[in-house]
Parts: sequence; structure tokens; C-alpha cells
Amino acid sequence: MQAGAPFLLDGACCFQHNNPSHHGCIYVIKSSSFQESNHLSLLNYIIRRLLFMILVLFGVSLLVFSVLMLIPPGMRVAAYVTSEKIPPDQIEAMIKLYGLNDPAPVQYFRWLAKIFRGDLGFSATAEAPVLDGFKRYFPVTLELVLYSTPLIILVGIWLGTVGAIKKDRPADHAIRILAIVGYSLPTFWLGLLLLMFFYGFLGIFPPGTLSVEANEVVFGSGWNRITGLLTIDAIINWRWDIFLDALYHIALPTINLVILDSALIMRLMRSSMLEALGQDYVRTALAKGAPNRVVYQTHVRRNALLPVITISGVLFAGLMAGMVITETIFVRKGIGWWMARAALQLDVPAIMFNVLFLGLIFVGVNLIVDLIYAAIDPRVRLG
Amino acid sequence: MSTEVLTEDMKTQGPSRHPGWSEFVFSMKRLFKNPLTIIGLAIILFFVFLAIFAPILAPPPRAHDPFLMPHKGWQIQPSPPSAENPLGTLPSQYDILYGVIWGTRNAFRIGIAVVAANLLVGLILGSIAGYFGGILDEIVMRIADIFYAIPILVMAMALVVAIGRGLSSVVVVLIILNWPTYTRVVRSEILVVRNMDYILAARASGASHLRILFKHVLPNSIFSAIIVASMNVGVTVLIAAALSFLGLGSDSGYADWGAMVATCRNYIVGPAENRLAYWYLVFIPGFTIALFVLGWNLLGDAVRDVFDPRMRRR
Amino acid sequence: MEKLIETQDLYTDFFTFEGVVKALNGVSVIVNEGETYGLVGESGCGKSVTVRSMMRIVQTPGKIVDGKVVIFFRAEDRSRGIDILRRSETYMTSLRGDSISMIFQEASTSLNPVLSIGFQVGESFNFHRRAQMLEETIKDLNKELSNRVFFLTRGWKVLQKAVFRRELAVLQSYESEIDHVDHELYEIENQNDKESLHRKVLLNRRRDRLREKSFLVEFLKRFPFISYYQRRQAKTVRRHVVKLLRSLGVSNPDRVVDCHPHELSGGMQQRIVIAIALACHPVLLIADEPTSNLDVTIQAQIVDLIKQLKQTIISSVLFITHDLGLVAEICDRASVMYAGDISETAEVREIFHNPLHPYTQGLLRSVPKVEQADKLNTIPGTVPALINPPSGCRFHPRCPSKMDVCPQEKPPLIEHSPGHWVACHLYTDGMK
Amino acid sequence: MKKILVLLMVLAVAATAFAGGKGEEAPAVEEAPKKVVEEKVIKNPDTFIWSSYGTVDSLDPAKAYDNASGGCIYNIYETLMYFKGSSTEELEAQLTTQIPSVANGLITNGGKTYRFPISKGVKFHSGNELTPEVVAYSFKRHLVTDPDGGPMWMVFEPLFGTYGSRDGDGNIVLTMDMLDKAIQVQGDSVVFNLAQSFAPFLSILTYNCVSVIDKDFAIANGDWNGTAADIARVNGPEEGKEPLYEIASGTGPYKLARWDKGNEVVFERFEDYWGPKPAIARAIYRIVEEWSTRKLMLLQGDVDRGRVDPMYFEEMRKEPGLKVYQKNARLANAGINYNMKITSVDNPAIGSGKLDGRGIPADFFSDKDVRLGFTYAFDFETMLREIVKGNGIPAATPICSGLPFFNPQLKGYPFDLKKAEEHLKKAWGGKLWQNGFEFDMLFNTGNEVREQTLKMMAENVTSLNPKFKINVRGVEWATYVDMQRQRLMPVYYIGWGADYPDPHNFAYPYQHSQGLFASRTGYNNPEVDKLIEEGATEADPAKRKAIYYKLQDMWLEDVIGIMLYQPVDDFYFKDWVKGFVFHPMQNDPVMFKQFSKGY
Repeated sequence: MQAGAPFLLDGACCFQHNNPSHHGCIYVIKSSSFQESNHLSLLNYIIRRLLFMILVLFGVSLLVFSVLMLIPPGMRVAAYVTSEKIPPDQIEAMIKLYGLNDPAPVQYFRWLAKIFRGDLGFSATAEAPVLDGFKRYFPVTLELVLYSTPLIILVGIWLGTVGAIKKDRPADHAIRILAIVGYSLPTFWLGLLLLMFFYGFLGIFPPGTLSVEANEVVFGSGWNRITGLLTIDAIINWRWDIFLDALYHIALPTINLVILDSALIMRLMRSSMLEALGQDYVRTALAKGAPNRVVYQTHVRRNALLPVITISGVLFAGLMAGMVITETIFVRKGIGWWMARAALQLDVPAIMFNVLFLGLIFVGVNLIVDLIYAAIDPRVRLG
Repeated sequence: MSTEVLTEDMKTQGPSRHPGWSEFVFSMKRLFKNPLTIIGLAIILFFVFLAIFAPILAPPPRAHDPFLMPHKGWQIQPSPPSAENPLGTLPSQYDILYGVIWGTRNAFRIGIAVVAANLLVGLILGSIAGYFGGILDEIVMRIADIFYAIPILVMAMALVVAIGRGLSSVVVVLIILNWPTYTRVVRSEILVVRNMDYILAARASGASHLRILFKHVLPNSIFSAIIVASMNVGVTVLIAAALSFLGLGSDSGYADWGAMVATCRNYIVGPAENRLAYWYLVFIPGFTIALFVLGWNLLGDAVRDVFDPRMRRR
Repeated sequence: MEKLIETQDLYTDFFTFEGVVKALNGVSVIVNEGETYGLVGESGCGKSVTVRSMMRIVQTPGKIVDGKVVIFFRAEDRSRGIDILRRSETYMTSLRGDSISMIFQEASTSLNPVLSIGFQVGESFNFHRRAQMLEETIKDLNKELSNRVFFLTRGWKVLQKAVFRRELAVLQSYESEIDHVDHELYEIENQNDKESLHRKVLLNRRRDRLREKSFLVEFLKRFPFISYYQRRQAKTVRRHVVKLLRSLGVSNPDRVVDCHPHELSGGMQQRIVIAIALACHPVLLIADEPTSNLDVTIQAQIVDLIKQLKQTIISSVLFITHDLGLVAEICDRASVMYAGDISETAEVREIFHNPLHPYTQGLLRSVPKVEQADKLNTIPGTVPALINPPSGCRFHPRCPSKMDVCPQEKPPLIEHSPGHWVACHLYTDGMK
Repeated sequence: MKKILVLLMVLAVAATAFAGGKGEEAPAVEEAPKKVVEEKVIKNPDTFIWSSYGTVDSLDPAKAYDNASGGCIYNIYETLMYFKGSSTEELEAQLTTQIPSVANGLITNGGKTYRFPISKGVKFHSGNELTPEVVAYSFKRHLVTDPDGGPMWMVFEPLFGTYGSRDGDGNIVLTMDMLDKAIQVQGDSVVFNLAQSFAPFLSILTYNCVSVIDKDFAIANGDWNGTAADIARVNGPEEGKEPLYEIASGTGPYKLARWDKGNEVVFERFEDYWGPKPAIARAIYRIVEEWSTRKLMLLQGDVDRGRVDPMYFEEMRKEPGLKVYQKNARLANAGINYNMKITSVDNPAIGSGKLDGRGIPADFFSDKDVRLGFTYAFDFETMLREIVKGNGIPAATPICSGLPFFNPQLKGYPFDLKKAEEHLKKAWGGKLWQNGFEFDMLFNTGNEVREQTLKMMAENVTSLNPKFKINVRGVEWATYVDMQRQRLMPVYYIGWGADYPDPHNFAYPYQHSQGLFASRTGYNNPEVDKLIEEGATEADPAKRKAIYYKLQDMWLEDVIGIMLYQPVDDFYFKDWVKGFVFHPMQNDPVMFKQFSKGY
């Protein structure tokens, strides 16, 4: 849900619009000569950003790990304790077995070493080695992301634009209210409402990822699992019934995410459109005899998109947080669902891995965002 | 040769108060012309009313622990709205109305506490980073980056589990995890203000850093931070609610909206005769949260429209 | 002398949160064919608003509430003129940048930062000379096809050609029609009886149908990737742009076209803006303080450029400035504006030697002279806020020779001596 | 705005279209069960799907100590013998040809030697033959592996009189010759030599932790190779590192087809199973956490059995199209134990740690009057009626109905606030009453019954005297485990399910000073300890009866805690399911071989 995101978003959109990046690693340079080619500088920019990424990830791992070390071993071992019947001295034995009593640095470097050996540890919540768990859960999330993100962006930008163009007309008001309500709704509540109405009352759009029959097919023999993304695999296996079934199950969560997250883009897009509309170059375009359509599409939109792009990285973080709740409610066993459990059961290996993974994605997304930004806005030089 | 001279010295005869002030007055005027502001305020005031008069509206059965919701018996099956429970009950007969009313206090406690604390931290770190810049800035901001890279909800969950569930720990955790936002805002504002003429002038006239910081820089950058804060109260409550929903807020039976919604998860589908039998469970507590947050967001939105440099005078 | 364009007491308001800003208070200006006309006044007196109103590009929250803007250069009707405020937006777009065009102060902000120079200049051609562009493109393609090409490339070129042909055809039919329809509509505007209203509706419908020209073409032009074929035609446009820039004395234009505004110097930017305006050889060029915030040498260059263009391409220039010196230098006639009113209009020489309006006198007095010894004398008081402007003559609070009639009624613009108009109670017969 | 409306409409249309298109996969909830009934359509007729929420921990018999894992293992592996039908005393042979008894001379040496003739012609899923060596290996292997938190302790107790293969510091004390001495192959049979005679031994041998595994298969997959040198390697494996964690080859009626962790375990019929051929070809244990989902799947017949929690029995009994087996008493019970030796160092649960009204002393409950007071203040009727909703049999002592030597006459203390008050007045020489107290009662979050019960108890006690304060707090499982370990909780809410149907299995943990719960609560009564040890080793039923009756009396006399109830369970099947036989100790899932589908 919008946990965190709007914090960043509002901070970003109303006070940092002049700074294209959240990292301050991107410079707006007014260069008077146009001889220089920026390919080289672009390359070393990317390299520097990758190094920076590694640095951040290291920091993240250190931070998260030390936080987890604050938790007493007796609690961390609980991830492995499944029943009340286990006597205390056996718990002690487990603590020793997993070396939870060692000083934090020792544990950290043990963990680090293991990672470099490719052993990410065993996740008690996934009941499998972390990597297996990841392989199992990630496609589910990825699929949802792949379906919802484009929708979120399109809907958000479209409605935002309409709102700006039709400023202070009924449509605008409707959209503004939609947006503000949209991001005031608790993710979980909206999810439950959708579920109650569609699934409980109408008996359609069930939770989960597949219907029982489809499940049999997918897990049965004769189904080759290539991507792990149900819809894609369905097409590869030429099973349109499965494809539809998967869509049928992914529809509700997608709607849920779209309603919630597009609200933010909507808002930002509208305001930045309005800002752009007031600029002098719009006047120039008009004086040139440009029809309104051209003014909006060529002159205004590109400029208006800049701030939207800027925050899309942050939006992604919001989306990930939304996953935790959405997946929990719609019983889609993906990364979000996994993380929620891991966090509740203090499944240290899983938490560490997921946090790092998401951190990686987050930083990566921001890098891409900066590149796109630079591509759209010629004033920006990366380097 | 131009008449700019003439127009210049005309301008100087304008109002000679602090540049921010007249601006502020104007903004306030504008703020209250906006219907959204009024609606938002109305909603918030309504909740304030609930919070203040909770003891009268819903007299607590156990004075020393008013947040514990009253219940008649232990029937786990929730019962629909009736004379004695106007809004129905949660599983094991906790009165929803009572929960809604007393939950208001919790909501405010969380929202205000977290935002205020974050604001403070943000101001301190932000002004240090922004004003002095250099290595300090680097350090603070890189740490902020690290925090941004951590998925907040997950980290919050783990932390709450670690320091023991309950609203107080939710508050603490949110404070720990959210400071970078404010720090950033304050910093970027200060970076803008820092090089303004009157600051330079003050510096030239040999005023001490602290003095400049407190007399000139902060007063001008604190605004936006406060605005962000006002916009974030709602959001904070949302996150807290989400945590409670995931089972990390207070225990069931305590007046906490998120936890109340959580109890309804097993009652989405009603019995055969009426599939929507438990609508009140799902609907009422969640609606309360939504309304509360909506109130703050409406206000925050209006405030932003007014104070946001880009949206001014449109 | 032939009138070229005329505004008849124009009222433009800005609906801001502070209140309604009455920016124009019945402005009447006449620009004759072949002259350079100056509009003088302090910043914020409504010069720019006037010209923007003339082009109907007043941006929100501004709105033209009353008045007429009549043009006389369309062949359609020279005697009566056409009130463009009553014409359709489509008509206006065909007018703007084609027969009337405009250059702005702050060249840096009036260029779109994210679009290349070539594109921004080229747009003018695309809007108003599209047919020509297409024809040339097709001609080029024919030439290329005449000598032997690899068959795939050939296929591609043939395809492009076909599409361009189609577009051209559509465009021509559209233009002929739209003009016709628009004219009819305009005719109807003036007499309004029952069946003409009905016809009006019909015509409007027809125009709308025309507007979405040919679905195929529009689709091909807009759809991502498919629209790639447009590059070919862009090439032609580019050629023209380069030519234009060179003619405006831009050094190595074929590199400049690929630049973005921020890569150019201020003077260069201003040249580009001018280029955009002149692309289609307008009849009237409106120059809105083109030289402000440029350093003096550049200023001179720009001014010379405009002068020389005046001789070559454009028939008339409407030159806006707060710089009396400049007015004296280049204008034939000029009006002095104050707070949304025209206070005085006359030959430039007349204005400088025999200013009638107290404000004009004040202005002239406040210009520093070389041999000046005593301190520079100024007009007391400040420009009034136009939300609630002074009643009657808006200048009266600052007027040295204020009379009790001034606050009461607004002085009409009267022809004091031939060709010298002034709006001041000193000269109305209404002096009691 | 219009556009938005259109969008919504399109969505709605799409939704309905989906619904129409997939009529039989997701029929509108209302008519689903009815339809099935009248048309008599059986969904996936030769597959049996058992849905519940317990996650499978490990498929290694030596590790599995929870219902879900156990249930799966029983379908794959077999033990030497198992219970007949729903009896808890009568055994039937599985991999042995005869059930040892003193009568048939297979139990000798005063009940210290057991001989099991191993049946022939039994095949493992891998095709390997069952031999006495394999059986012996299986037992030794399980003892050697002995994972932490596993059930192997119950085999160590009779064979070696210890409770595990490691001592307190984790050093391995189990040696090869101990094993060879205890478990021997003689001809066609396997012989066990016990440390001392142990009455429940036979019933212990029904537990999944002594399932017979496929020796060659196991060794091929890196399991213990049978030598002393290899013991250290396989002993005490980490979670998920047990050799047989996710692979299996047993003699059971079903073989493991697939374990999609956290989602489902799929079994396929083992065609050359030695016993009668099971009717169901394919059985699935599917994990469905969400109750509403599980419920709907059951109603629509997408699953044949859905686990239902007591709180929903009432509403589910109304649902059409189901076959319900009501009120089956499990061999399990729940109780609240008073902690008489609370760890007092930085323990937030006991406040000030003194009897000053703001806390309680560490030995608060060592005063019998306190215990009696609390016990009398406990309202059995309400709990059974409203919290457990009548799905429990009131229990007086740990030894519950269905166990041998259960004393049906005994009654627990009645709900009587008067008595409670007078006892609390007496407690701590009256200081308790005048100063009052405050402490926390803790439960693991999510366990609603515990939560309600403790809250009710707290409310009753605190209603006696405004100076009494009890905070009922929920803690996460992690915290809960930690607090148990450190013995921090003033009262323990405890649940115990039988490992084997013998009073020893209940008396020991609850009452023996070394037992799981008693040790946690610091209860130590040498006389009781002596009795329990005798009870275990005593062979003569009559004598045992006396012992256990005594123990039950002593429980009530010492008021170690409040025995709450013995859970009774409803089992909900789709009405086409046939052949379910309830067993008081059954796992979840049960053995699939008993089922068939049809009307």
C-alpha cells in the first residue's frame, strides 16, 4: 500500500521538483558549447552509480543485520521451533546449533561468507532454502507487478492530463476527488471490500493464483514451467484456459493496486501539467499557430512527465509495500506475502535476502529513472 | 536608457515586512476559500470531538484501561447492529461503536506523535546537513539513502516483532524508519534559503552560524516541513493501521482501528443464507480509517496547493 | 495609409484568487500597413496583454471580456475587415504564426527546453506550409526513385510516397473546405435569425467532421513506430529551417538545428525565436520587448535585424517596449499606455516634442539626459494594483495637474490635433 | 468523468463475462452445493483432496513432530504395527507378523525384551525388499539422527532411559555398541532390549518416528551409512538438512509424488502395496490458510475435506452438501499451569516483583491458597459454552478420557467466587488481599481460545478486589518461545496432544518434576515423581491403575493448575466421501487408504 511512498512523494513533488534525482547524483549543467559528447561521462556515471549501489546495499545489509542482532537469540531461534512440546534445553541446543549466541560481527561475517559461497541459508517460513523460496515466490509477485505497473502509470497519467486540461470543470473535480480518496483508502480495506463484494457476494474473482483444476494442470506433469509467470507459461504451453484462469485470479489484486497507486501519479501529473501549461514556451507554441492537441502532446506533456518520472522510483517502493498487504489479502503467495511471514516469525535469512533484493531493485530502478530522465530532458547531463 | 530606474524605486515603497509574512497571510486567505479545506477540517474536527469526548460518548467500563473494549459474553460469532451495539460487534462481542470512538484517540496519538518526532529529527539533521553541507551532508544523506532502500513495511514488521507488539512500539518504529523524508525536505529547503541575499548579508555582518540558522534559515524553511507533516499525518495513520492489520498493533479487544479490521478477515464470506451477513465488520472500522485519513489528506492537499511554489496563484 | 489591424476598445480581465485584475480597460490601437508602431509604458501597464489579446493567446486565468480585434489583410474582405475574436479557433491557428506572428522577451523561457531547435522552428513550416513540405518531399522521393535503388529501400520509399500523396490530398481538400466553411460561419455571426442559427449548427458539425481529416493519415502519423516514416518529411522541413536560420545570420545553422535551447547564448536564442516568428513571412510582426535582458551589443544586433526584416519581408511591426530611446529609434507612430489605458497616440516625433498627457510628460522627464545636472525627477506614487483601479482616469492619483472631474469619469481618447490622440480631461471640452 | 464510468462498466461486464464463462469452476456461491447434490456430480472422482492449514515441517520420520508432517509420513511409511480402527489400545500388525505379548512369548525377560517377526514380501516404493536388517537400520538411523525438536526422545526413554543422543552441552553420548545392544537382528526378527521394562513401549512403536525406511535408498541419498564413524556427521542436522527432508521411499500405500512446499503434498497410489489396494489413486494434502477460502472450496467440492476450527462449527453444521462427523474426543487436553518459580530477573510480566500491589513475587503461586483462589474463580461453564462452544469435555486432571486408567468420577473445582475470595483473603497471610497485585497473563497471538479464556479468568479474579490487576497480553510466537525458555510466564496456558495413548505420556509432562510443563512451572513433588516412574515401568495393569488414580487425585490436591478441557472435534467432508474412521490420536491429514468417493 502507500506505506511510506506518499511521504517521499509529497516531499518529492512539492519541494524537490527542481532536483531530478533523489540521490543528488545527477547534475543539471548548462553547457554553453555543444562540442562535448556525453557518452563517456554517461558510462562512468553508470559505473559510479553501480559502485554506489553496492555501497548502499552493503550499508543496508549491515543496518538490517545489526537491527536483527538486537533481537535476543531466544526469539530468533523461534523460527525453527514449531511446537510447544519442545523442551527448553533443546531450544538451547538449537541456539548453539545455529550459532545465534555468537557475537554479532561473527554472525554477520559468517552470513556474508555463506552468501559469497552462494548459500543464502534456510528460510523457515518458506520451508525451503532461501533461493528455492525466492524461485517459488518471485514469479507470482513479478506477474502482478507486470500487470499493474503499466496500468497504474497509464491510468495515472491519462487522468492527470485530463484533469489539468479540464481544470476546474466537473471532470477535473471528479478526478481530484478520485485521486484523493484513492490514496486515503487503506489498501487492506479496499482489498477486503473488493473481495467481499466480488468473491463473497457475486462468487467471482476468487483469491489465490489459480483455480483447483488449473493448479492440478500447472503442477501436474506435462506442464513445462519456463518463466514461472503463469500467464506467460500458459501461452507457451498453449493452454488458454489456464491463461484465462490466471488472469481471472490476478484481476482483483491488480485493480486494487491500480486504484491505490495511480492516485499518486494522477495527482502529480495534474499539478505538473498545470505548471507546464503556464510556461512561456506554451505561449510561443500558441503564437506559432499550434493547435491545442499539439500543444498538449508535444510541448506540455514531455515537460510535465519529468517530475512524474522523478518520483516513479519512490512509487515503486510504495508498490512493493502495497504488495505485502495485497498479496496477504488475496492469498497470492509472492514475495510480499513471504516477507510478511518472514518478518512476523523473525526468519532472519529470508528477511535479509528480501530486504537486500528489494534494496537492489530500488536502487536499480532509481538508476533507470535517472537515465530516462536524462534521455527526456536534454538539460540534464549525467556525470 | 530606460525607465526601469523609476519603476524600481516605486517597487521599494511596497510593504516593508518580512518577505514571508504577507505571502503567508495571502496563502491563509486562499486556503480558506477552498471548499476542500473546509471539508477536511470538518472531518478532522469531528474526530477531535470524538477523541475529546470519548469518555462521555462511550463511558469506559474499566477506568484504568479504557482502550479495552466492553463485551457481553464471549460468543465468537459477531452480532449485527442492534439496540445495545448500534454498529454491531466484532468477534467475541466487542462493541464496534466503542472501538471506533476510542480508536480515535489512538489514531491521533500515533499520527501526531510520529509526525512531530519525525519533524524534530528532520529539522535537526536536515538543517545540519543543508546548512553546513560538506562531509556532514554527505554522511547524513547517504544514511538516508540506505534507509530509502529498505522496504519500510517489512522492516517495520520485523522491528515491531523484535521490540514487542503494541501501539507504542509501532510509533517508535515509524519514527525510526521515517526520519529521512523530513530530513530531505528540510535540507532541500535550506539549500534554497542558504544562499539568499539576506542570509549572505547576515553572514557578512559576522553573525554566528547558530544565530543565522535559528533567526533566518529555519524560520523560512520550517514552513514546508510543517506542510509535509500536515500532509503526512493521514499517511502515518495508514501505515500504523496496516501494521495493526498485519497483527502487530494492539491485541484484538483493544480499540485500534487497524486491529479491528484485521478481525474481520475470517468473516468476508457470510453463511449460505446471506453472504454479506458480516458487512458491518468489514465496512465500519475500515471506513473510519479511510475517513480519518481522507480528512487529513484533504487538508494537506489544500495546504499544498496553496504553499507549493509551483501551484501558486493558479 | 491602409489600416492593417485594429483593436476597438478591448477589455481583458484576469480572474485571479486576489480578485479580477482589469488589465485592459478599453484599449483601441490601430496599426497601419507598412509602419512600425510602438507601444510604450512601464512594465505591468498592459502592453503585453494587449498584443496577446490581439492574437487570442491570453493564457488562463486571463479572458477577453469585450471589444473587437479587426484585421484587414485577408483578401476576403478588405473594406469591412474581419473581427477575429468572433472567428473559430481553427481559423486563429491558421492565422497565428502565418500572417501575424510574435516574438517575446525572455527568449530563454519562450523556447521549449526539451525540444530541439530544428523541431521548434520546423513546427511553423509544419503548421502553415505543410502542403508545400509534402510536395517537396514527394518530389525528392521521385528523384531518388528515378535512379536505381535496392529493392527493399525502393519498396519503403514507394510506400512513404503513397502515404504522403494521400496526406497531401486530404490536406488540400481540408484547407479549401475549412476556409469556406469558416467564412460562412463568420458571415452568419453578424446576422442572427432563426434559420441562420440552424445553419450555424450544421456548419459547426461539418467543421468538426472536417477537423479529424482522414483517419488513416492521422493514425499513421500518431501511432508510435509507424509514425517513423515521418522522418523523411522532417528532412525537408529541416532543410528549410537551416535555410531560414542562415538567412537570419545564425552561424553554422546545420549544427544549431540539432541543439537544444539551453546550449545557445541569449542572443542566439532570441534569433531562434525570431526565426520561428518569421518562418512564414508574416504580414504583421509583434515584438514584445524583444531586447529586454539582452546585453547592449546584442540588443543593437536584434534591433538592426528587425529593422532590416521590416524592409525585406514583413509589412508592419508592432513593437512593445518600456525603452523610450528604442521607440525614438525605430518607430513611426507610438502609443503610451498606462494601467490598461491608452493615454496618448501620435507620430513619434510629435510625442517627443509635444507630449500632451501628463503621464507622457512625466515619462519623458524621467529619462536621464546626457547633459543632465540636477537629480533625475520621477513620477510620485506607484503603479496602481489593477484589482480595484482608481476610478475615472486611472492616472489621477499620481497626476500633477489633477482636476475634480478626473476621479469621476474616464476621459475619452480624442484627436487633439490631426493624428495626435490623447485621453485626458485637460483636453476634453468637458473642462468645467 | 464519463470515461471513468465507461471504464467501470467495461470492468463489470468483463467480470460477469468471466463468471459466465467459468460457470463450473467458480459457480455463484449460493447454488454451488445444491447443484452438486441434485446432479450427483463428483468432482475429480479418483483424487482425494484434504485441505488444512498446518504446514508440513519435514518428511523425515525422525524429525516430524507435528500433525501435518506426521499425517503425510503415515501415508508414505509404515510402522511395525498400528492401532486397529479407532481403538487406542488394540493394535494390529503391519510390518510384523505378530504383535508381541507375554502370552505369545515374544515379550520376555520381565518385559525388557521384545521380539518382532518381520513380515516377508513387502516392497518399498523403490522396489527394494523389506528385511529385518532394514528394520534394525531404520531404528538405529532415527536414533542416530535425533534432530533437535524432534520426537526421538520417546524412543530413547525406554531403550536407554535417557532423553536424547546428546548431553546438555551438545556432545554426542550415543555410541554404536549402545545401539547394537538395544537393537538386534535375530533370524527373521528384530529384537529390542529395553533399559528397564516400559509399559507403553508397544504403543510408542506406532509413532511415525519409528517408521521403517528404505535402507539402500537412504544411504544412496547421503544418509547415515551405519558405521560409528558416520554418527557425528548425521547427528542433529539443521532444519531442512535432514537426509530424508523431502525425499521418501517407504512401504506405505502411497508414494510421495510431489511436495510443493508451503502449498501442497501430492501422493500417488503405490501399486504393489502389500496390503489391500486403496480406492483413491491420487491424494493431496493442500494448505489453505485463509478460512473463507477453505470454507468455499469445501462447499463447492473443490476439496473433499476442509479443516474447520471449533468457532465455525455452528455455522458449518448448517451448510448443505456436507458429511459431518460430530463431537469426536481427541486424546489431547489443554490446561493452565501456575508457575511457582517464576524467573524474576528483569521479568516485565511480574511488575515490581514484590507483593506491593504493583507486581508479584517470583514464588507468588507457591502459596496454595492463591492457586485455589484462582482455580475457584475459573468459570468452566461459560468457557465451555461460549469460548469452546461446547466442543470440549470438561477435564479434571491431565489424564483424559479415552486413556487407560482414566478416573471418570473425578470432578474439577467448581466456579465459586465466594470460595475464591476467602482463599485469596487467606493467601500470603492476608497481605495479598490488602495490597493487591498486578501481573501479565500471556498467550501467543492468534490463538483466540487462549486469549478469550485468559481474559475471562482475569476478569473474574480482578472482579473480586479492585486492587487486583491482571493484564492479558498477546505476544508473537517468537517472544512466546523465548519466554517459555526462560520460564518468564506467571501462568502457562498449555496444550498437550498424545504421542502414544498411555497415561504416562500425560502424567510425565504435567506432573513429573523433569516433565516438560512441571519443570517449566517449578512444581516438584518427589512422591509424584516416584509414582510416575513406577507407573511407567510397572507391567501389571491392576497396579498401574492404582498408581494413576493416585496421581490424578494428587493433581487436584496440589492444584498444580487448572485442567481446562479435552477438545472434541467435528470432521467436515463433502457428502460423497466414504469410509472415514475417527481415531483419537489421528493426525491431520489422516491415512488416505481408508477413503473412497461416491454416493
